Amino acid sequence: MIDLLTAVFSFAFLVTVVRASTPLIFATLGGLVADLSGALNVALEGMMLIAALTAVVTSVYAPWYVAVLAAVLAGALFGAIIAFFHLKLKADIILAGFAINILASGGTVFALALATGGDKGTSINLASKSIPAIDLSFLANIPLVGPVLSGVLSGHSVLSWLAALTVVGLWFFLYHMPQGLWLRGVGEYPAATEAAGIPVNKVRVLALIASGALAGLAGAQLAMFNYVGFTRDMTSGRGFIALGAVLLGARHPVGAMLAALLFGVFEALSIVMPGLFSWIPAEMIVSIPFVVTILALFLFSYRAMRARAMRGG
Amino acid sequence: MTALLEARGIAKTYPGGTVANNGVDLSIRAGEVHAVVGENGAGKSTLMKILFGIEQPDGGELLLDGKPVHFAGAKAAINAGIGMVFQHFSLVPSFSVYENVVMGSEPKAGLRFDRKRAIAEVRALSEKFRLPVDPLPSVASIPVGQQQRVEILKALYRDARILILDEPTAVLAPQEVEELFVAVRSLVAQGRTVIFIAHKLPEVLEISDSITVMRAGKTVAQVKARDVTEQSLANLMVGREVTLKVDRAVTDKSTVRLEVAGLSVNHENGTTACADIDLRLRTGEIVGLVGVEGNGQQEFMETIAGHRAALRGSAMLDGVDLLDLPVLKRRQAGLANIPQDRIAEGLAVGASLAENMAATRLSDGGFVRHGLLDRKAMKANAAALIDKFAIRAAGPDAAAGTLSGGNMQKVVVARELSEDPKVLLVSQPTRGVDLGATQFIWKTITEARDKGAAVLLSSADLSELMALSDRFLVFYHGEIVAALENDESVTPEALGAFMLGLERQTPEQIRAVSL
Amino acid sequence: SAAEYTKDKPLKVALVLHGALGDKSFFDSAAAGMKLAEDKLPVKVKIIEAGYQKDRWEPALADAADGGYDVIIAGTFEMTSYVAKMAKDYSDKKFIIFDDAPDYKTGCCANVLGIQYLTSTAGYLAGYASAKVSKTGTVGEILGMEFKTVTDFAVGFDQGAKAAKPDVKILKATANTFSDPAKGKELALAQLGQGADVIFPIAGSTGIGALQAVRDAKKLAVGVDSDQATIFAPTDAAQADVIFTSVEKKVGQSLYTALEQTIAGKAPYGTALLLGLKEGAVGISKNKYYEKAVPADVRAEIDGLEKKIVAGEITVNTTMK
Amino acid sequence: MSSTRSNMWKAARRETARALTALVMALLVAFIIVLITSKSPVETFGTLLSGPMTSKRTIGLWIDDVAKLTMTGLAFSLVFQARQFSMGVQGQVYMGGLFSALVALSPIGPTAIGMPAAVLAGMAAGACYGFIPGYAKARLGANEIVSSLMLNYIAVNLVTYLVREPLVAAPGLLSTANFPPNTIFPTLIDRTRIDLGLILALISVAVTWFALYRTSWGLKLRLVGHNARFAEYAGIKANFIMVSAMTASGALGGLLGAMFVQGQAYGKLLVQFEGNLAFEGILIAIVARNRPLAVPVVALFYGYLRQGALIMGIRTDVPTEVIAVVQAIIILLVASSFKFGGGRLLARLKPAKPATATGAGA
Ligand SMILES: Nc1ncnc2c1ncn2[C@@H]1O[C@H](COP(=O)(O)OP(=O)(O)OP(=O)(O)O)[C@@H](O)[C@H]1O
Ligand SMILES: Nc1ncnc2c1ncn2[C@@H]1O[C@H](COP(=O)(O)OP(=O)(O)OP(=O)(O)O)[C@@H](O)[C@H]1O
Ligand SMILES: [Mg+2]
Ligand SMILES: [Mg+2]
Repeated sequence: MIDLLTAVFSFAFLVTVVRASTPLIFATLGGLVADLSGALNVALEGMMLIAALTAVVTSVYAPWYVAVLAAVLAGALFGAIIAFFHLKLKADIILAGFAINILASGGTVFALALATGGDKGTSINLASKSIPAIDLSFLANIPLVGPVLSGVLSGHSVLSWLAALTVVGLWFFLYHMPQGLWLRGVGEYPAATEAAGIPVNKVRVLALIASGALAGLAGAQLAMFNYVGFTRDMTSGRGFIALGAVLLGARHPVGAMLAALLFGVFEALSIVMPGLFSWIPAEMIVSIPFVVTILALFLFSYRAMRARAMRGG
Repeated sequence: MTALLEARGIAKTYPGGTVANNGVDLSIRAGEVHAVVGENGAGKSTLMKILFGIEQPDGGELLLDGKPVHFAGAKAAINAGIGMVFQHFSLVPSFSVYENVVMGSEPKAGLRFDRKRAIAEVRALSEKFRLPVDPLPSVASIPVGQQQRVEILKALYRDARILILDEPTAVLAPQEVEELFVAVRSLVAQGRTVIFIAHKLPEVLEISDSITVMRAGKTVAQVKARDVTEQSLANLMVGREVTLKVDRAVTDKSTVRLEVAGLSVNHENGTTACADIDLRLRTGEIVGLVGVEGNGQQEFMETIAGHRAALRGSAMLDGVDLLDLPVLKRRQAGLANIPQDRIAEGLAVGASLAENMAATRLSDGGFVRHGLLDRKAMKANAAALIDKFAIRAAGPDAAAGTLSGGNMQKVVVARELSEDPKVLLVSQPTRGVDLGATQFIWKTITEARDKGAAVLLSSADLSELMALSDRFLVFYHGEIVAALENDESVTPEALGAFMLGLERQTPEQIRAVSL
Repeated sequence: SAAEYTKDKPLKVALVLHGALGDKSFFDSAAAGMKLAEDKLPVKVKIIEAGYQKDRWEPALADAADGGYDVIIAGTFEMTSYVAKMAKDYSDKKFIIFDDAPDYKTGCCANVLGIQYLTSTAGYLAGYASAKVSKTGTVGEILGMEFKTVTDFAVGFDQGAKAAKPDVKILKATANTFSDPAKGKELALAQLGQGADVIFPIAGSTGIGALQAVRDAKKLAVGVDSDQATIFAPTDAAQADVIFTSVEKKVGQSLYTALEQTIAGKAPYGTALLLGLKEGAVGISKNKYYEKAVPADVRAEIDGLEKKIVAGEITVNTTMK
Repeated sequence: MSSTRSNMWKAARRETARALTALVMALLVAFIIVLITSKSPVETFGTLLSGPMTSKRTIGLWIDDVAKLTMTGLAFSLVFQARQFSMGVQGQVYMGGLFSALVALSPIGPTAIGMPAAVLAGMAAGACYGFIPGYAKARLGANEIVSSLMLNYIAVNLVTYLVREPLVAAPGLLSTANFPPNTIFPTLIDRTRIDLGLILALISVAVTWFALYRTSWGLKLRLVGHNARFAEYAGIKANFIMVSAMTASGALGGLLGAMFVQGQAYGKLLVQFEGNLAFEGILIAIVARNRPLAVPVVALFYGYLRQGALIMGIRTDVPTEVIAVVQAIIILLVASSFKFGGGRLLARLKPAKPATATGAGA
């Protein structure tokens, strides 16, 4: 137990949590934007995968930030594709989303084989680049708080900082910018926004594109930081977890971030624990985030319910 | 003087084949209140949507200031100075009042939505046009009357020269109607033009300068308000004589059917909806619950019906406390309920008429045996009710959603009355319903009363209450503040004073009539 | 008989993979063996990728059996029962199952050749070398999933490590997936954080992530299945540098041999081969990275151990028997 | 009455025509992709179209797929009709497979009641697993989409652990021992995978249809699905109906689990045996518009395409992965002609608003 506590209350653990959470935060925010506009983006998983491959392949030929940009564009492109099929051709959004996921799982492997000259499993033949971590260890020189500051803030990916900024930015956008108001209005009651002269369909298209772009950032972090390179199906269900995190986070950017961090903490725990408790079956450790999500969901729902009952509704 | 806004030969056929407009002419003069009247489905709302750019006409032309215009969308119409308040409000419920008002044309400070300025502007606007409303609370939490003001403010905020109000009075209490009219007059005084749709002819005659009458997608007449009477206008609309008189037959009112004692109910947010309500309801009578919307009468009805939990109190129907029973048991005990919102509460629009008409009785032997549906019985029941209530529908298998609004309402009424209920709860039975249908529904309710049903009627329409009720109970802030027998001495003004809390009776006076 | 097969009339072989090419280890190794066979033997090979869906594997095998091939090859215990079933239905065809063997006692499989690998014997050597080169006395293992062909590497590795340093600390983690490199990297980072300076991932793509963590930390790693340093060398020298040896399971080589023997009519169908160090079917890579990282005296010790294992003087634990 | 019936046929014909048009377009796209990637495109395309018909065995695979796709499509249809968006069929399949395996491998297994007992155990386990998110939603208001997705992951991991450790046939394998032969579904056609599962699937179609359209429970369920507020108003216990619908759907999922492990394909429990088939039920259900009788028809077409694509991957030079691309495009194009389901899902996530006249019952 002491081992676990020392492991958990260490800066290394914090760094692991942040690293594991970053792709989830982006993906969750992506899910949130789509959800608020009134579309459930089940294609986050596939968009992340496509973006991850795009990032890796681009980074072979260009600086890392260009690769990140390419990943964002790839995500956005597939957001636009979903928007086209859903809004223009009136395809069911769930079906369209699943189609993108299927397309991504096969298409990335096919494209990878083209890019690597035949490798269908991994991109290790490609000299892909990584996203730099921001080193703030100089902060350690500050007296008293220095070491703590440096331990907490140093060593995170550029995109982790961007993720934090995105949460704040999205919050600002949604609650302090007119267009954020439009987006929420379109999702809640499209007829009202239409009557107010807001271009409903344009808002929806842009929301899906933004959703894809955010998933693109998630893919970039996954393939250029958490692991540098691409392997088939490397997103491993993170897109679906993000979908859960949207709802768990009460459809608010800060809530979404907290929900993603919750998953991150337990992912990090499942990393730390096998070293400490080798007798616990691996499957059980892997299941912890899911069990915790369910319990958290039940608890929150129960408390919301109690609160309603107390008021006598 | 040329017309400010003119429509010529407008035609519109909806996909699916409904011909909504078929050669409509309309000519609006600047600075007038112009009413458009017609039965349900005459095509009024469709015409307005075309004027506002959210439906595209198949034929005809629009002229603004004498120049042909084409509105590709609401934005274009808004820019041309047209504003519209829809029959079904278009407000985002969770947004605050000021957010709804400014949405789409927000004041900005840099990238930011300048909330301070928005609030200030909304306040100023609401003072200028005498449309009082607090900008801060969410739209979902304010009464309907205020929601409507928000809608009007929304149009005015966009600087509408021409304001279209589609059935604005259908949901308002008499005082609120008066307030609306004050606002409308102040608008006109400040140079705006108002197009006004309503089914209640006295209102139309009171507020408007000109009236266009539509029937079956066509303009049948344009008249000056001072040239017509209620009766002549009704004849123009319907093409036949209409009377809205109800006979108040003498019935046996000796037996107490429903006895409510000390009933208190809370809102979802914990505030009091109504407190310590006592009343007795007898066979063969209609008791009207009077009150401005949002004073607890609706919550009271919902609690009796079983859709809301009571804090305390009892409601005894023939010796059984309804409050202890689930909805189904209450229905079996003889309770029937015509809800205020037929589509949201009273029907499953995707299900067939047969299914809708059997839905409340799935636990008795009539339609279900050993858990299996008796589809023959269900269809026979539906066919009989369709016949008896003259419902216009393809048959028992037609989906309820394919019926017109008036016919949907009939389906609900037919089902609720088909079992000869002991107690009938009725909320807003004729909201948004045209003359003919109103006449029919009133007749149906009084027939149920004549057969011995005890009826609780809640309506925002004071004339409806006055036409039907034997007694009035006036709700104000969740309490009964007055109880009156319906005789010649009771005037709308007197009721209004109680409704607005300007006067109240003593507890003894109230108990003398309410029990 | 041998004369039957020529370049014009080759032995027709189908390799059915219950997955897809590109894993840089197991399947790729088998495919490399096929390539070699096509180059050197009168053999024509078709590689069928059945994908990762379990209920597709048997049909793919059946399709191959229907497809006019003489020899059908499949790998691992996941395919064994299907091969056994198919062998009964297609008794005129030959089947090779590598990395596992059917239960011959049931009398089912006279036309099936089983090839199993005692990877523990090579794992022993890698474990020994790892413990010796470790400065911290802590080494780590990352398993994809805990099943016997995976754990066989580990039991040998453990035994070898303990033989080198009885008090060596061995960290063990199971990723529960073979396809999540980010997770493999995290697991490796955690082990590095807990003091490990040599890490042995046995976990497919997950393991590739672990190798990357080792590369970034400039510690050491043991590759798996193929000589992974050589695979990385052309594109990622830094990665190759840290993979000081690999435990090789020479699937391709042994399949090549099996086909060669089949053509010569000498392959022992109806039996299972259990191939280890002795047969040269497994081993550790002794390349320039090995020579750089492992001191000469330790290399000599390892050569000695290898001889002893081959001679049966050291018994290596295994999960394969 | 006869007019509504003829309307029904007209609507059915219109929809079929639309789906078929989309299908033809999709095949055209598939052909173009094959043209680019294959050296012998015509042959390859021929394999896609005719693959499932090449032998008794491949027909068997196709029909076996149809049976399984039908089950998952039914399970999703049932909850979708009640307007619940539980995604839990996958978890139910695993729990069903697990408990059917536990019974099959227990002393009961070899007895005469072994097979039905194992099937029932699977159904019961699936039902329990469907009940959990339903109950949590009814009692706590917990969102069923999230809870059911999480339960899926837990079930998959649980089965993996149990199969790997306590239930494993021999150390190091990833499957249990073979079930006793009497618990394994007999084939209907020799040397194919077509087994008792097909009959169970067809019975499930009939039972589900009957339950939905001929029992009062079914009517209540559909009314709850159409308008939950109305159902409450009419005195229907919407919560009870919701939980029972999710439980019944869970039983179907559990039955599918039993069909997997007791069927000809496996005859034992193994890790990840379901191969992501369960989720394809969402597609089936949406295209079938949640109507039980349409489910097997959709499954028949979809299963054919799926099987053809797989065989194309096995037999031709088109890499397996390209097939995913073709499948995706087909789904997109077919979906473009169906404007249903997603809208309902969204409506469900938004504050309740009255629905307009959408799809009527079957
Ligand atoms: N949203 C809609 N979509 C398609 N058809 C509709 C829609 N609303 C109404 N209809 C069709 O248009 C017809 C006329 O409807 P409407 O409500 O205008 O009838 P009405 O003549 O006013 O009858 P009532 O007096 O009973 O209201 C209905 O029979 C209905 O089938
Ligand atoms: N979106 C729509 N799609 C199809 N039909 C429609 C649609 N909207 C209205 N209709 C039909 O067009 C006709 C005219 O409807 P409209 O709403 O203009 O009538 P209205 O005069 O405003 O009636 P009411 O007094 O009931 O509001 C009706 O038959 C109605 O059912
Ligand atoms: Mg109408
Ligand atoms: Mg109207």
